[in-house]
Amino acid sequence: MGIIITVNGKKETIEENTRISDFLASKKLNPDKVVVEYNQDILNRENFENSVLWENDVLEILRIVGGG
Amino acid sequence: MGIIITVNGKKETIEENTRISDFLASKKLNPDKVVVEYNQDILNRENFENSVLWENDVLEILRIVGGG
Amino acid sequence: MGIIITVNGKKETIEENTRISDFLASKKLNPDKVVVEYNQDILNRENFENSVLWENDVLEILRIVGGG
Amino acid sequence: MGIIITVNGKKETIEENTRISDFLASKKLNPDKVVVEYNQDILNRENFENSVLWENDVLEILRIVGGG
Amino acid sequence: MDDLFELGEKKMKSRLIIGTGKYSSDALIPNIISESGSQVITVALRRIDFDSKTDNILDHIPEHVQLLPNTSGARNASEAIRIAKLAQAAGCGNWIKIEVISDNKYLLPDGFETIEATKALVKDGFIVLPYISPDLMVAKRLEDAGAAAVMPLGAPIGSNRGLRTRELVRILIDEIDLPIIVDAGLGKPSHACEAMEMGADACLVNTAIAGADNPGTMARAFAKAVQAGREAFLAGPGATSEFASASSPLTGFLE
Amino acid sequence: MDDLFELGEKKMKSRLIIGTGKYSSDALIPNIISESGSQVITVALRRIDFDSKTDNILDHIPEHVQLLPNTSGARNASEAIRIAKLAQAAGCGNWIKIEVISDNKYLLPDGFETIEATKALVKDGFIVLPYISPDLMVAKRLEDAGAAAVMPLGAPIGSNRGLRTRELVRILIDEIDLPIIVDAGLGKPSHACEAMEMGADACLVNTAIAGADNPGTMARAFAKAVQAGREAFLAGPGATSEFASASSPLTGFLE
Amino acid sequence: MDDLFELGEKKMKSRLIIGTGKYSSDALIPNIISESGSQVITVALRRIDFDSKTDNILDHIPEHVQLLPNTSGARNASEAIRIAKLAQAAGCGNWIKIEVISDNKYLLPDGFETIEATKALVKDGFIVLPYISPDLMVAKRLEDAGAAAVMPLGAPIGSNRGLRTRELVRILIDEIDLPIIVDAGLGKPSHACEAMEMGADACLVNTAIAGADNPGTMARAFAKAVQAGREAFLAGPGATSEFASASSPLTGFLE
Amino acid sequence: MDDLFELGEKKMKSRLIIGTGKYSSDALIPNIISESGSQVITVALRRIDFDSKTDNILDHIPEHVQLLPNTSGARNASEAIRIAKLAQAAGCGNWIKIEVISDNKYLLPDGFETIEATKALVKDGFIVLPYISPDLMVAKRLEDAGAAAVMPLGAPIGSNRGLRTRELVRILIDEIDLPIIVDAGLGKPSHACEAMEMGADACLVNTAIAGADNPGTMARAFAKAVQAGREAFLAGPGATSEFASASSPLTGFLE
Repeated sequence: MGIIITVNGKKETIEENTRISDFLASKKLNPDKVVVEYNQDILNRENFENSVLWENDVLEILRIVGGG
Repeated sequence: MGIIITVNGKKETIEENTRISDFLASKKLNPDKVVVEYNQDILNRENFENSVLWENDVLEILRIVGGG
Repeated sequence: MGIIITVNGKKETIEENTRISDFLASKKLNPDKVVVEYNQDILNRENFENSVLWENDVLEILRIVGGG
Repeated sequence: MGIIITVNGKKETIEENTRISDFLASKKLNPDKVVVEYNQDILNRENFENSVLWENDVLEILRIVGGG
Repeated sequence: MDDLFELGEKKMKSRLIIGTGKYSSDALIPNIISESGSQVITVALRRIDFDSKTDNILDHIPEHVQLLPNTSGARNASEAIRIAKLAQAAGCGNWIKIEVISDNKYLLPDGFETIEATKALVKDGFIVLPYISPDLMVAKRLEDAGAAAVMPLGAPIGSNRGLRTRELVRILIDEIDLPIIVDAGLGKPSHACEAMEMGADACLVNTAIAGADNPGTMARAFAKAVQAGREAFLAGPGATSEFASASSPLTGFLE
Repeated sequence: MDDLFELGEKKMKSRLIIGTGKYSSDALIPNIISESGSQVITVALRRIDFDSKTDNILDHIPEHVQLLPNTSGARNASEAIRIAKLAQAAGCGNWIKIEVISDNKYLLPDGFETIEATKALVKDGFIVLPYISPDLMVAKRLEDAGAAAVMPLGAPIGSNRGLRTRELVRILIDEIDLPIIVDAGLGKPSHACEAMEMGADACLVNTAIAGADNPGTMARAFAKAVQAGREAFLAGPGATSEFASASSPLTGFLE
Repeated sequence: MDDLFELGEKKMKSRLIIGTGKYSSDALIPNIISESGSQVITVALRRIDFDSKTDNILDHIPEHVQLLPNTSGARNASEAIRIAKLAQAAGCGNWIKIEVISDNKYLLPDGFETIEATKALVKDGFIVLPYISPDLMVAKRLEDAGAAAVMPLGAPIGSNRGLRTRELVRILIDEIDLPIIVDAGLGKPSHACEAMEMGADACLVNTAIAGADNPGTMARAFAKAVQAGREAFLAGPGATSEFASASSPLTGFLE
Repeated sequence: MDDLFELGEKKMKSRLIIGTGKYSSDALIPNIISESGSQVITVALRRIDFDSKTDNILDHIPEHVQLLPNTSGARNASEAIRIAKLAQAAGCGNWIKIEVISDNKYLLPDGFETIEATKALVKDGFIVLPYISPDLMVAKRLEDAGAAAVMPLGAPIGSNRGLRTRELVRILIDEIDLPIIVDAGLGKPSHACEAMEMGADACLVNTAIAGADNPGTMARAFAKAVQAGREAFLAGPGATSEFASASSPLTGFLE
């Protein structure tokens, strides 16, 4: 059974017990190159492995881009 | 015996029981052409006759001048 | 038999013995509102009646227009 | 007996038979660093030795200076 | 039909507001008002100096003219509010030009304090005309606060430097739904004319008139220039082009 | 007493000369003349086109106005002279604006040929008003040749770019003892106003008026702006300053 | 001895900060950095788009360069603070360019919110560089709030319109005791050069370089122009004069 | 491959020509030449003053530099020709800057005499670089006469007023098929930079460098600014826009 979370403003269904590190891996994202806001709090990289996603969690996954 | 009041930032000695209308007259000021702040409150012209000055009172007497 | 003259840069065939005043009339031009150069010389209005056109004559007929 | 010449707009008395090279030397001028106009003609440097000054001769002696 | 300038529930023909400071004598002012055709006139408030006999400037200003006292001297919102109320009590009515300045070298206005003063005075029923830097976000907040107009500077007060802030004033004109009155720094009629051509609603001029050798003539000149600029704005100017475009027919008769 | 503009033995109140080119209909011209108050009006000469019925522009110009035909289309002095004489024969009188142009992209005048034409036409009794680049030495030679004024360009003809040549025009104003009439390129009233403030004697405007959405209003705007600039010049503007200078008394009552 | 630019405890030779937005490919950026010689580089933060594979821009920025993330997208202080902290967490360090904008047409900054964000972020240990309108009182409050510099705009972001705000920027340079970095609107090297000649401490350029046909060459051009302007400022320019002054000796030999 | 400046059969890297007038001592000149990187240097000719011992300026100019004597002091073509030949005889080679001036207040050049001198000197084998007003028809005649370049003024000589004639210089750049060298009036590096951005081929600077507090630094600043302007011209600047255009991605994550 999956759970539904919100990632960058869109609903997404993932498997239960997915850790954030797993989720990033599933998206082929290098954890060193992103910043993650987890339910409005900034999550340190060292906690990506510890943090398990739950129903209705909200993730913002951002990266650095060109800007002026 | 006189009392001391502050007028436009300067100490001045006046007689007791001087009304504001008297004071203006003593300065040859037309009451219709000035505005008076009496102990930080604006005083309506109709009250110039009623208001008696007391020791340590503070008056600001202002007029309209050219400005940009 | 006609003769050929040049008017404002174009060849034109007219009847022999045409006076300039006749020519202007044929074009419905008010002689007071034009200026005529006849073989490079400016022609006074009083001479429009006297001047007869000949083969190869060159006329410039000009008027005043808007300009800056 | 001296002769009078005009040098750079001023009269000057010099000895007879003075050559231009002599004159420049008397002024401590390096002939390679000046240009000489002799009676309105430009004089080549190789002719400084040959040219003898006469009464009423006019010399312009110029040099290169800073300019914009 | 007529092109009238609406400001604070008044409708006026004149779009030139003039100040009354810096004149050698207040007696000159009636002529300046007359030559300028101004219908709104700024004045200031000052402590009476008992040692010098002075005119009352209001004696020189015709009844039909709208007084616009300013809060010159105020360094923060509360001082501005205090001056506004004194001016009202002095008989100047309920219009007020907010001027909050703590910088004495360039006399540049303080947007924060100006907004605070505007909020308070609008609530107290004043028609509030704030003098501002040409800052869009300040102007937007003043619009929200109920200001009757915004008055961006063209250059520092009294500098006669002209419409140096045109880049930012044009943006206010484009973005703010209030009358834009260019105030301060306009030194010559052509400066005011340009401001009006850009779409400003009015201009406020003091030093450039008061400091002219002949202030009356200069007042008339500004009045005409403001009208000219307004009419040009209404007339819809043609486009500019990089190249020339003949104004006479070029297809000549000359070969 | 009055400030009159002297040009070619005429004395006029108006310092705005207008052109009559580029109007959609000549019937608009009387209104433009009236709104502008102009007393000198430029016209051009053209071959009649027998295929198209056209108005006579002179029917639209009031008698009291001074005609100023131009030599538009002339590429050298002799063509300009020829056109000047034709214009005279056509009833335009003896005033002539010399315009000698061989550059079709920017329509910039040819100073050499203009001087030659001026010399010849002055001898023939014309009042000669040459259109020129703002070149001091050309203007001096025209002064020597007997021109009645010089007419430097502000920007290319019809470009509406404004008084881009102010640096050189100011020098002509300073150095040339003839009326200086800024001609060409003035696109808005503020441009003409600035030229007059600098001390120009008059302005000539065509495209900016003819090309406006509402030419009549624009004509009036230019008329006022030219007057404003002239009056400002006469009124003697005050100095500019780097810093501010208070227009209200700052010695406040607030402690 | 050397003229170094001190900013946020760094001392740098380069006074040109460049942005990295608007490039067709991030792979161009190393060359731009190298040509510009810039030692501070702005970046932004954005949601990852899972549907499009994209480069990581940090892979293209050399280690020795100071990153300067901006808060682009923030409409108020709290959003700016949130973005600043995310940027820090993303590895950008503790420098932050505050950019709070709610006007989408001209992208003009909001001084009030910028001051609030600056106060908070300075307390949190950030080196804060706020992007502002050239408003003196805003700049003074930012100085009080502990900003490391102020960055007034020359013209709207990305407009390439140049140093249109010079009148107000010169006042900031005169009155504010922080580095003044002109940011936004500089469209050509001469604009940046002029800003530096006036005494600005540095310039920030993005669009003018990224939008050039050849960005690498344009980056080099801006670098040289900024150096030229700085050196001219240090060299002490001579005065300007209304008249000419011969540069060659005029006392000629010709009579 | 390289962007070289072709002038009179020379190909040079430097596009900055410097003058040597107005220095307190000729001994400063080697440093100025070195800092400027200039490959063409102007000099003048003067009567020797027997009463004052003076340096020879040529001792201070390296061999590899091209001398460009000017005809300063000439009031007409024949004087200019005479000076040109004297300069050649003095060892300056066959390059000559024609400068014919009879106006002592603004030092504006005489186009007519300049053309005559150019014709004669081209026939005599000189490489002729005439100093001119920015007049298109004069420039065209000089092109026909065989000039190697034209050198329009930016403002009066020595005035440091900048590129005031940009409106007319841009037309020369567009229309004349010769190198355009902006000469005179450039007061700051940004002025020279702008001229180069517009497409001028080179700049000639004297007073702005010689009159700086630190001429060596100013020479270097001008050198960089000229390079910056040239590179910007070659890099193809982007367009300007009336509105803003974000340089950071605005589609934010903030809701």
